[in-house]
Amino acid sequence: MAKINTRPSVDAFEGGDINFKRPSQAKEIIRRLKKNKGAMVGLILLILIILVVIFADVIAPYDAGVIQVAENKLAGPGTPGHPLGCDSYGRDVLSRLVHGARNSLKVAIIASITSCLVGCTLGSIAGYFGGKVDQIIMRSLDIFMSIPDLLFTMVVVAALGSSIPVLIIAMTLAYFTNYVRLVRSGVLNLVDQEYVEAARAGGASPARIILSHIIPNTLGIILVNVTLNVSSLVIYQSTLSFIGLSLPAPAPEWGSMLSSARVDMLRAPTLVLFPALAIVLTAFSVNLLGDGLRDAMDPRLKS
Amino acid sequence: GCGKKSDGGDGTRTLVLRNTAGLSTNDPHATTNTHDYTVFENIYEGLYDLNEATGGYDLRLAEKVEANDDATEYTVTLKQGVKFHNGETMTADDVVFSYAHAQKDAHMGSYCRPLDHVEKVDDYTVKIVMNQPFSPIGHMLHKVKIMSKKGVEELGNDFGKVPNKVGTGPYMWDENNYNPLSSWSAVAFEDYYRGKAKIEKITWNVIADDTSAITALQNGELDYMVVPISYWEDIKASNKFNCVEKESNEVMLFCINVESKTHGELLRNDNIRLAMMYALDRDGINKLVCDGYGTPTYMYINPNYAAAAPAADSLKNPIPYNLQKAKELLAQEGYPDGIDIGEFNVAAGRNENFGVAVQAQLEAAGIKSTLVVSDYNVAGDRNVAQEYDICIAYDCGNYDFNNFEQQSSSAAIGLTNVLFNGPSGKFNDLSAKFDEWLKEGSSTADEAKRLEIYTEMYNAYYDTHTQVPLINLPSCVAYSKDLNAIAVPTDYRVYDWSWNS
Amino acid sequence: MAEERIPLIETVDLKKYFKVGDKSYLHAVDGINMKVYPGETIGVVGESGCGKSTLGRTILRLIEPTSGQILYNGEDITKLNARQMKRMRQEMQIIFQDPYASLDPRKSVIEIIAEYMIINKTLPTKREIYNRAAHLMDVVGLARRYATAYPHELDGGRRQRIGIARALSVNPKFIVCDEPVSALDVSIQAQILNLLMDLQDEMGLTYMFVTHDLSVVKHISNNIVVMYLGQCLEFASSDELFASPLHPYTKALLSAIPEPDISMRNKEIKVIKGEVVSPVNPKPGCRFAARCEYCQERCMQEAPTLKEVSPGHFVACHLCEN
Amino acid sequence: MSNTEKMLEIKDLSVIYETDLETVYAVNGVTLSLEKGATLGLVGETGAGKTTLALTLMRLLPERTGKVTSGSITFEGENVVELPEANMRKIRGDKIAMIFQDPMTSLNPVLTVGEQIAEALYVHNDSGRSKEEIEARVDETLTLVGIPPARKHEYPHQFSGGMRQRVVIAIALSCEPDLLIADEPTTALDVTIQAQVLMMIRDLRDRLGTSMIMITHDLGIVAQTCDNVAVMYAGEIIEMGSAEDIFTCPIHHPYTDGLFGSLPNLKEKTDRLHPIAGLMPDPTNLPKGCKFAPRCDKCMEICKEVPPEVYVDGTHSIRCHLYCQKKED
Amino acid sequence: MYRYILKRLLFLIPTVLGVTLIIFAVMNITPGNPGRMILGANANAAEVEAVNQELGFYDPVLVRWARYLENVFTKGDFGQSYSTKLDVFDELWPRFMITLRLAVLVLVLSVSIGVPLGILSAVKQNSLMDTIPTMIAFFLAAVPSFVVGIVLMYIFALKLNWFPSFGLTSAKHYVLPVIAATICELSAYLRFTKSSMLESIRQDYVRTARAKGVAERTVIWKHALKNALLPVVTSIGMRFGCLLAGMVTTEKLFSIPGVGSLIVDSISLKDEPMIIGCAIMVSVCFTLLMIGVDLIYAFIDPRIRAKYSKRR
Ligand SMILES: Nc1ncnc2c1ncn2[C@@H]1O[C@H](COP(=O)(O)OP(=O)(O)OP(=O)(O)O)[C@@H](O)[C@H]1O
Ligand SMILES: Nc1ncnc2c1ncn2[C@@H]1O[C@H](COP(=O)(O)OP(=O)(O)OP(=O)(O)O)[C@@H](O)[C@H]1O
Ligand SMILES: [Mg+2]
Ligand SMILES: [Mg+2]
Repeated sequence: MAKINTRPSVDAFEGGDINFKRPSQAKEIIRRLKKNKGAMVGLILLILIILVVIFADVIAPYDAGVIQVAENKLAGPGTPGHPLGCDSYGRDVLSRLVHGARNSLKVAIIASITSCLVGCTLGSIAGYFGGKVDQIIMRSLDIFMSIPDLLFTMVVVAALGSSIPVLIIAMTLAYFTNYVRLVRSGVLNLVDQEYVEAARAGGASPARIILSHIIPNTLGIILVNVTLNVSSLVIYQSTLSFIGLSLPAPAPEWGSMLSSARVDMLRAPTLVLFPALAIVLTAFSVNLLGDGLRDAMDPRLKS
Repeated sequence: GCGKKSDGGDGTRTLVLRNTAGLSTNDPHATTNTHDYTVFENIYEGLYDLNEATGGYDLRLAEKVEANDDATEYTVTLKQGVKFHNGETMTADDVVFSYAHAQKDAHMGSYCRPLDHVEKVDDYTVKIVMNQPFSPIGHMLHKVKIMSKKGVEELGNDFGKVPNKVGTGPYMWDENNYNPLSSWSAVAFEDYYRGKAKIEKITWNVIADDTSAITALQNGELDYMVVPISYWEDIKASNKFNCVEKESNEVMLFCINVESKTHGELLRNDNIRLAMMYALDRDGINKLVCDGYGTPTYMYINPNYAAAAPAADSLKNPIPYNLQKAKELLAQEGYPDGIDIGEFNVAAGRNENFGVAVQAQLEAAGIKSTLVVSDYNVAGDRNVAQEYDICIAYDCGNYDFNNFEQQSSSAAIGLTNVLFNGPSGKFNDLSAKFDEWLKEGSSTADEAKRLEIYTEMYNAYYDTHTQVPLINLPSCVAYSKDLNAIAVPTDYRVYDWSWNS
Repeated sequence: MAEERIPLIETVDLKKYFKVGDKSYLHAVDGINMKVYPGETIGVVGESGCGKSTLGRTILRLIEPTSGQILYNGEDITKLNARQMKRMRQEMQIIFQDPYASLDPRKSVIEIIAEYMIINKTLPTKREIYNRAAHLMDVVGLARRYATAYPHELDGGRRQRIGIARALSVNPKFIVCDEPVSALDVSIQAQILNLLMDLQDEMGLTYMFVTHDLSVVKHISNNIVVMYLGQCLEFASSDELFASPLHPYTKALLSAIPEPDISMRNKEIKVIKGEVVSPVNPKPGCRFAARCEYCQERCMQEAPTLKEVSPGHFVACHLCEN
Repeated sequence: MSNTEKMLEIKDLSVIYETDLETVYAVNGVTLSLEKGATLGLVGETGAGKTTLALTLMRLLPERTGKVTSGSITFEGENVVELPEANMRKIRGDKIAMIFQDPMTSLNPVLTVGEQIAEALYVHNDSGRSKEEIEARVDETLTLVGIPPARKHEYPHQFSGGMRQRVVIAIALSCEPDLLIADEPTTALDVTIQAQVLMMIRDLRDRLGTSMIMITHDLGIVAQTCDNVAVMYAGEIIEMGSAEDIFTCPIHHPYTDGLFGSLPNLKEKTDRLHPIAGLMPDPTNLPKGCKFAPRCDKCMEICKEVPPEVYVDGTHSIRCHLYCQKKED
Repeated sequence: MYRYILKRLLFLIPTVLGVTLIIFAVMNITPGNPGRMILGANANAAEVEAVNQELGFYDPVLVRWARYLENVFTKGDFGQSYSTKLDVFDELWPRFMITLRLAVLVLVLSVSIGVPLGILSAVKQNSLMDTIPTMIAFFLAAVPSFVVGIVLMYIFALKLNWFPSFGLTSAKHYVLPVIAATICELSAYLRFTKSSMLESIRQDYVRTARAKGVAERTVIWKHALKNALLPVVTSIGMRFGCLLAGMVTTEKLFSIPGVGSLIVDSISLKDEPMIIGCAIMVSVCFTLLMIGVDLIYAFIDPRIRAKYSKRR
């Protein structure tokens, strides 16, 4: 129903000068988000994690790759100078966790964004132009989708060797299909909307329609998906590590820390615990935030 | 399903063993995988048998082996009264057939390369004709298994895929439980010519993952297991098992590629290689990777395992760990701030662990490198193709220095796989000399002479600082207290084992 | 009726078929001939799905016609290329039915109103464009404090005013109003109708007013087209049509309106039996035949054409021909 | 109209919607009554609270947000507001039935039409009818609303809008309810179909003697079908009376006047309409005096401060200071 | 309908073409060395080279692709594994059956627990019955499945010795791997069902049902659920397809010889025929599953049934 919010008066532009300041619609979403306890917990955790990533060099007591001393092998948590202990190479676990956050999140976030970009581009092309273009894109996508994500990623990593760019490419290839479908159906919905027709009635070009009407209106759901994808990619990456396809040995990365600590599980359970916690905590908080975002964008879900 | 569970003492208890992977075939000539051979050694037999516990070979299906003067023809008298599992009696025909069969298959064929052919002399005598004198012939006689000609031919194309009865070993495949992917059994062969085995039945379960294997061992689901070092303390402490730890014949090697396309110039600098030698702290590596159970070594073959190998003190200039000296050498060559020597190629798994440790030690001296980890086979191929700057190589199964000849053509890095006669010509002369030494060594029947040649070769080789031994890996075996086993790292012979009564 | 006046818009045998399935065509608009004179309003009435919106959109070439001509001031706009069409779009505009769906929810009011001007570079600077947008808000009676509000914060009536302001922003001569008031409450509807009529008086606009509400169409139109299944059944001036409807469908339509007058309570309602039949591959003959109580043999075979039965009053019915 | 027994009495009913963000005052102190066999027309603008009132009668308000804050609803001697859910379920569909506004969404797409009609019969099968009898009743109901019974095995998507609305009506009528609430039953339909459906509802009501509440915003429909009319504005009934009172009596609430002024007249040519200025007040923040005061052209000082009393003249009642004051004078 | 199924089945052909081409293309970036794999580590370079030549390994990708397809479509021959030299299909099939059995168990369990829990938390939204399962599901969704497996193994196999830690030889053996894989699947179903159910509960027809006096239970199970199931069915199809290749970690951890571990092994060995065989197998399965999902769709939803039967 009509709910009239009074905006800061713009009557000022009577005289000719327009103070064209656009109040963000995001405000409303943020307001709803703030009411969601889970999402706020997720957000705070995430901010903390991101701070850790940014200030990794300051926080981490040691350089991640270098062996401290053989004597420190498997030092337990609480050892002086090594609050979380050392791993089987005598490396400081805290430092590796903190540096590992960088690799883990970098890959997850970038892959999430690139898959979104690739998917959105293809999806909006397919949706807006329809016809043959749509057919070709969607049929190839069907084929793409029939190869399970994990299998595809493994083949790509095996073929190109494991490195951060390759992981990003592989994960992008595994995840972009979701976006194509998502964006395409969004676009198909929107193309029939009267406001798109209105824009055409005003003489707008297809590019303008896609960029200024369609993309902004699918942005919400895309954003939610990008967020949630970050968490699945963190987990996905750890799965790859587990089967030996993630970053090569000395590079700190949560998944590979976890899987390499597994052989020491009986002697030093905390070695498994900490990276596992890091993964779970990150994925958990991203999920909380993503879910909260979705609720905030679709208030119907709440009542 | 599984065999019956223990009631101890009466010998009907099934022995449960771990295999790290499924059987890829049961044709003993169609594979060289260790995990297949471990099983086969209990089912098939060759003319010789390897004695892993003491080193050297025992006669098995051969009664007597005599070489001619130039060691190109061996006359083998066969044991009589040996029965195949299918009831047939072993004769010279079967031996001729088996060698021909082995030669045909590329896997076993590589062990038989100097072999020309085997011919029947009479029913119980064959003549092995070689193309050249070949000192490691013992290994060939051990590796090539004798199979029933009739049995193999009857199975036709199915041979290798279904349980067969073509072996002579103390155990035969159990037709009731044969799932090569997950679990299979063998039962004692009643008519075994050395007498029926004391343990009635063996079941192998495929447990790829170490943690689940340890769990199974702890739960009594396994009777015998080679324990990964990281679990060793726990297993020992549990007091539930007989624990045997000893040196194995597996050695870890560190290699430098002087013919590297990218960093060759740097690596051809003798002082830089020497600096790397000084940077290697074998004790530290041992502690980090082997929990101190390994043995730091400069020997290419563990003398304790090999029947004929240079003694441990035969190396003239072993280079000890000296970080200071390493740094000095670098500075002397104009790199006081360190250098980058490129890619450090390692295979995933254990080699990778060594890689991590070595990389860090080199880095401590200012020598930076980038680890490139790939699958075992891929890494092997890269090594063969010389696509690396430095690498970790792994060598096992050398029971005789004689095997060098074989290793030289193997994909796993052996002595000569470090390219010598490359375009840079750095060690071309030595390389040529090497071939001579090897040829001479392998065709010399006189063992003392051979040892002398090898010792010389070995010192010359070490002094190039292109491939150096680091650690002799430990072998830790735990087995049930009910079991009388002879603990060996790989090729156990269950025939010699028994249950405690 | 049409002496020497030139119609602003004229459609000649305009057709729009949608392809549905492999061989089927949906005859949404099927041969409409229509003239709209400057400053007048033509009302288009008909049941849901009879092709009213499609007609409006086809005239603006928002949908490409299947065949036929659309003449704007005598110029056939179906032949124009994209650039010429962009210019033409400033002459012809549209106001949509659904004030919720026709406004981009991510754009503020003033951005929506200014969009056409930005696209067409109607004015040289952004500031002038926004000033004119603000002025248009005054014109349609939207308080300026809503300039930076978002459509979802406003009620239907205000939103419809935004749509009107947007249409006006390029100074069109001709506006298609596609049921602009049917989603609104009566009191708001009346406000908007008043506004539209005032604007017409002031600016000399020409409307094509699409609706299914007969009382509204009578109130606002000079001439009325009664559409049924893509075809025009009757065309007459508004007064004439309401005073003496000829086509059985028009008659039934008029009698079906519930009037807010209890004295009419027991009046005879001519309920048309059945429902609108599918416009996909229609059968030959009169489109209304299946529901017509006077249907004859001939109606089933031969499609009646639109004939002038009295001056300015056209009917497509075999019964009315003599 | 012969029987003046009251079947439904609503007293001082108030309903709010409470969400995390705001409280909507949807119905504010409504008092109403309905005689047996009579039809009450409930008119008002969007958001006036018509649907809320109907849902309250059915006790179908959204569980967590919708709350009855005061008042009572007496239906056949029982207070619906306090009735246990189980008893309420017996009344729903059997004694009180409802026709919903949107025929497109109010039918379950995955059940056949026949199943959906039969469901209510099975639920309220007190007389122990057999399966065959129920099916027969379904056929009967379908015939009643003019759909060939053979089509009962079809799914809603196979029906047109008008037919779907008939199905919705058939569902409501299947148990022969005492009270039928029709919430804008024809808004989604075309004029010709609307006429068909309205005729049908009228016929059925007369034939079955059902009492009815007809919710609509179309005064035409009210005029054609209702005995009594209540005009709702911002959750209040601002004017109520018999159809004659509303359509012929000269005095009205200014809002009702405004409604009539907004309608284009079919008979005479009017140049301008005379609508009410402005909009309905924000239901989360209602004015404290008369709720219509901000839009009223006859607004007095008192209107802004004091909620008006009800002026009663026979069956006609108006909630407006204009008339209350006159009466006092 | 039959025409439609046939059409979808025919689409299997381009699918197989596309899948193989993609895999060939990717594998071609850094090809392995089949000769070496076939002959083993001890063969010499010349022999290896000869085998590679014979296999046509140095031909361009497209040539190799065409040859492969020719063999597949004319002879039904999917090639021989480089590493085991067995027919790809012979080696694949038993492993596929193992994975399939496991996957079906996981599916049945996770659907039969996850979906009802999802419904419950949608129906009891915002109560404890909702918050607790939702929060647990949320948490579990953040845990990699192999971590769950490790924890289960540690507790139930190592510490408590209730269940064996490897293999699939008896019913007991299934317990841990199935639970480990189920836990992660389950939380996905829970979340998905919940949101789908919430959507469907809001619909007008649910209100219509309530207005008929239908008991709440019937409203949920008969009216809301059937509609809510549609998207859930799709996700079941999709997830099951992915499960076939996606139980790698569980299979590795519990030493189960399934397709997942076969894929990993073949990939690390660059056993091209095997990888492609697996890919084809899984993709065909996936496509068949999606056809199945569409059929179930048509079964549940008459609107879609109508669409298919009309499309002639
Ligand atoms: N893009 C399209 N593709 C296929 N069919 C269409 C399309 N647009 C409209 N139609 C069909 O064309 C016919 C006419 O539609 P149109 O929207 O013009 O009707 P209308 O008279 O405006 O109806 P309403 O009163 O419901 O707005 C309808 O049957 C409709 O289903
Ligand atoms: N579930 C809900 N939660 C919050 N507010 C609601 C809810 N349902 C209705 N409202 C609000 O309650 C008020 C009355 O709504 P109601 O639906 O009863 O109006 P109505 O008179 O039926 O309108 P219409 O003619 O549009 O159907 C409106 O302001 C509406 O926004
Ligand atoms: Mg329309
Ligand atoms: Mg309503």
